[in-house]
Amino acid sequence: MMTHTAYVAASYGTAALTVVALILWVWTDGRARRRELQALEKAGIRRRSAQGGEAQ
Amino acid sequence: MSENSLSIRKFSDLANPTRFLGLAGRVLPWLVGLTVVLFAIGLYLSFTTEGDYQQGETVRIMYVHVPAAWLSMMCYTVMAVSALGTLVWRHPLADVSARAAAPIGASFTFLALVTGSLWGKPMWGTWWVWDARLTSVFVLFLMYLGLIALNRAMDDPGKAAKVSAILILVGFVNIPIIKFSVEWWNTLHQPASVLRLGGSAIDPEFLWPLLVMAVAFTLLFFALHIAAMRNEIWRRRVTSMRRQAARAAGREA
Amino acid sequence: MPISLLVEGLSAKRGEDLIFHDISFVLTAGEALVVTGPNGSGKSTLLRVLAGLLAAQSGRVLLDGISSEIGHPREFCHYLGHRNAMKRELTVEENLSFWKSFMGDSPGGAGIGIEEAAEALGLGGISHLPFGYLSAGQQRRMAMAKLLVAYRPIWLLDEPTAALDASADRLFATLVTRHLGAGGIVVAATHQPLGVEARELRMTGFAGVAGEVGH
Amino acid sequence: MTSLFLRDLKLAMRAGGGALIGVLFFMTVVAVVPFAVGPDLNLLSRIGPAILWIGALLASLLGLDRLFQAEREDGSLDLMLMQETPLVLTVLMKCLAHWTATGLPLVIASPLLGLFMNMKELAIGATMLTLLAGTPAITLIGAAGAAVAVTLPRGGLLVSILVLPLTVPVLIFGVSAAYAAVEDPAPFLPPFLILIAITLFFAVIGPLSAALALRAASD
Repeated sequence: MMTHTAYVAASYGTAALTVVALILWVWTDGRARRRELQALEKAGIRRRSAQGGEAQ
Repeated sequence: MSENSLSIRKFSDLANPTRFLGLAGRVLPWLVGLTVVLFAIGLYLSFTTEGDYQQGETVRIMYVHVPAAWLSMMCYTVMAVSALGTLVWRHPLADVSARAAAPIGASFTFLALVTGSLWGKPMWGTWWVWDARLTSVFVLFLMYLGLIALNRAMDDPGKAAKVSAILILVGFVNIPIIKFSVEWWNTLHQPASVLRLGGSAIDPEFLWPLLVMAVAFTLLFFALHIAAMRNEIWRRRVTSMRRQAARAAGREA
Repeated sequence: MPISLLVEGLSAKRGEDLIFHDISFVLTAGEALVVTGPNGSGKSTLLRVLAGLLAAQSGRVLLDGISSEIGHPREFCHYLGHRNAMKRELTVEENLSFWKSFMGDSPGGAGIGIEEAAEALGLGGISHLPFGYLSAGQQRRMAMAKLLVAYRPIWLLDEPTAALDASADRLFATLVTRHLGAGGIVVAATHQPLGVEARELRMTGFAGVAGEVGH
Repeated sequence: MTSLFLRDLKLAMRAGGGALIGVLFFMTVVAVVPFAVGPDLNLLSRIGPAILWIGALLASLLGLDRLFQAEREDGSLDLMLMQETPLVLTVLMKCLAHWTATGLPLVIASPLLGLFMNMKELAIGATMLTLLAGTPAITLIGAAGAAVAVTLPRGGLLVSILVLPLTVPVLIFGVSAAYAAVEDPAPFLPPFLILIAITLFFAVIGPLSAALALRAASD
């Protein structure tokens, strides 16, 4: 039964690893995109639809 | 009738990406909080309940394996519905949803395969058998990866949307056929597998942690999916703003 | 010591056809040569022979006034062909910095920074964009920025201004003038006037007939 | 030179790059085999190393035709031909980048597929090791084929046809080393060392002949 615990630990470990990797990916991706948007806005580029939305 | 039109209006309300971003910003913290709480409860339950007298400790693998396997299929269903949304209703977010779901679905399918094989080794003495169920999950995994590769291969999201929607639907129609033929293929060569866990009805002892973990994983999927959709919308905005910047630079010069 | 480009009795074949025959000229530092002539007269072929991309049938290309030992004159040349030699998937900045470090500088000069080069072609501030996002004219101008980021004394330009509008044309002419002023050599094949004081080599397009050097 | 390596890696990773496709092809090819030969685990574990090697061989030929063709189409090849840095080095660098983007993932994915083929742990390790030593040889000798076919509009299939016969020695010694690790009487080291020698040999003649072919094809 000792080795069985190892299998359990391994499967929970991979599960945790996969989920954490997934969360990290989504999170860093989101942060990078937000930063790009901010950089573009700082450069004075606005989306045309956003300009239209504000005019309403 | 009026109820119907109301629901249609809500549906098209969601179609506005800006509104979706606002909604996502409000919903996500709650979703994340709920997911964390459920995972805490689920993990507590799955480690405190007793092991099965036949399978011993390894039964605990079930609490991650079954939800992951369930999500691998649900995610594909979500993608298929999104593909319908792209092709039939031309819903602008449908394609975003399908695109964002593919990597998440692939991850959960991978998780289901790995935990399944970690469960199989002590139970059956081998990491992998070409059993009907396992094989179809593996085929599903390959389909996810193919869709991701297809999405990556095309840089114009508008064009990629329709093509990958078609592929998703073809895959969805094909899944039952694959499953059926794989089952038929395997039983042809090898007596029906005895390696199914469904032999005995699930004891409530195991049912509770399993249910909680399943709900927790499902919520995790939705949280990730919404966040990934948000990223995808941002990514498209960045792209369109960059193109605009290139045009603007041309005008100035 | 100022460098000079010596071309002696150059002739080239494409397949079995003799494209041009016995072309000779000498360009010293600060001189430009404009190669003109109808389509198919061998302008591009001449440039590719000069760039060492095509083997000459006879004759030779020499560099004079270079102190260091060199393998082939092409190592001192920039070649701007019809194609831009830039990757659509990479940003302009990634493209240019790759060529800058891959090509390096010829002795006797140094390339300028990437943003500076983009600025010089009137496209400052958009080098973070993927190259594929730019319009054809912008892409052409960014390809020209390659000429600036890595120093080469000799520029071989094949239809450099084909996709450019009038203002970009003038911009490019000033760059060429500046390069000549710094002791460089330019050979350009073109239909349009380059806007630069230059000698002219008219290719007749008649297989076997030599071009004449005018002024 | 490192800038060329990094640029090619970036290109492979970016949208439309071929980094993912190779592994995917590898997995699909290997996964299809059991459907053809049947789910007999003993049989699968016996033919496993060979199947992995064939899958890896086919997958590393994939996308090889674009190695120089993409450079030629946008004019980059002209500039590479003109530089002071020897063309052989440039070709070698491109091969290394190509292998890192497409060959290395195959090596990393191979243990997973080994499990699917019901291979023993030792067999999996040996196959992975031989793949690590042998797949660079495929890329390196493939570069010569890619350079020969660079001017052809539909060179893709032709490259595979040209290169496959040349990779026969790699396949022979790769597979025999992998089997030697499992089956007792045969020693593992001799075929493995020959495999490494072949890779080193190809690392010389591959880029050399590719550079010659590129110069000759330039027009």
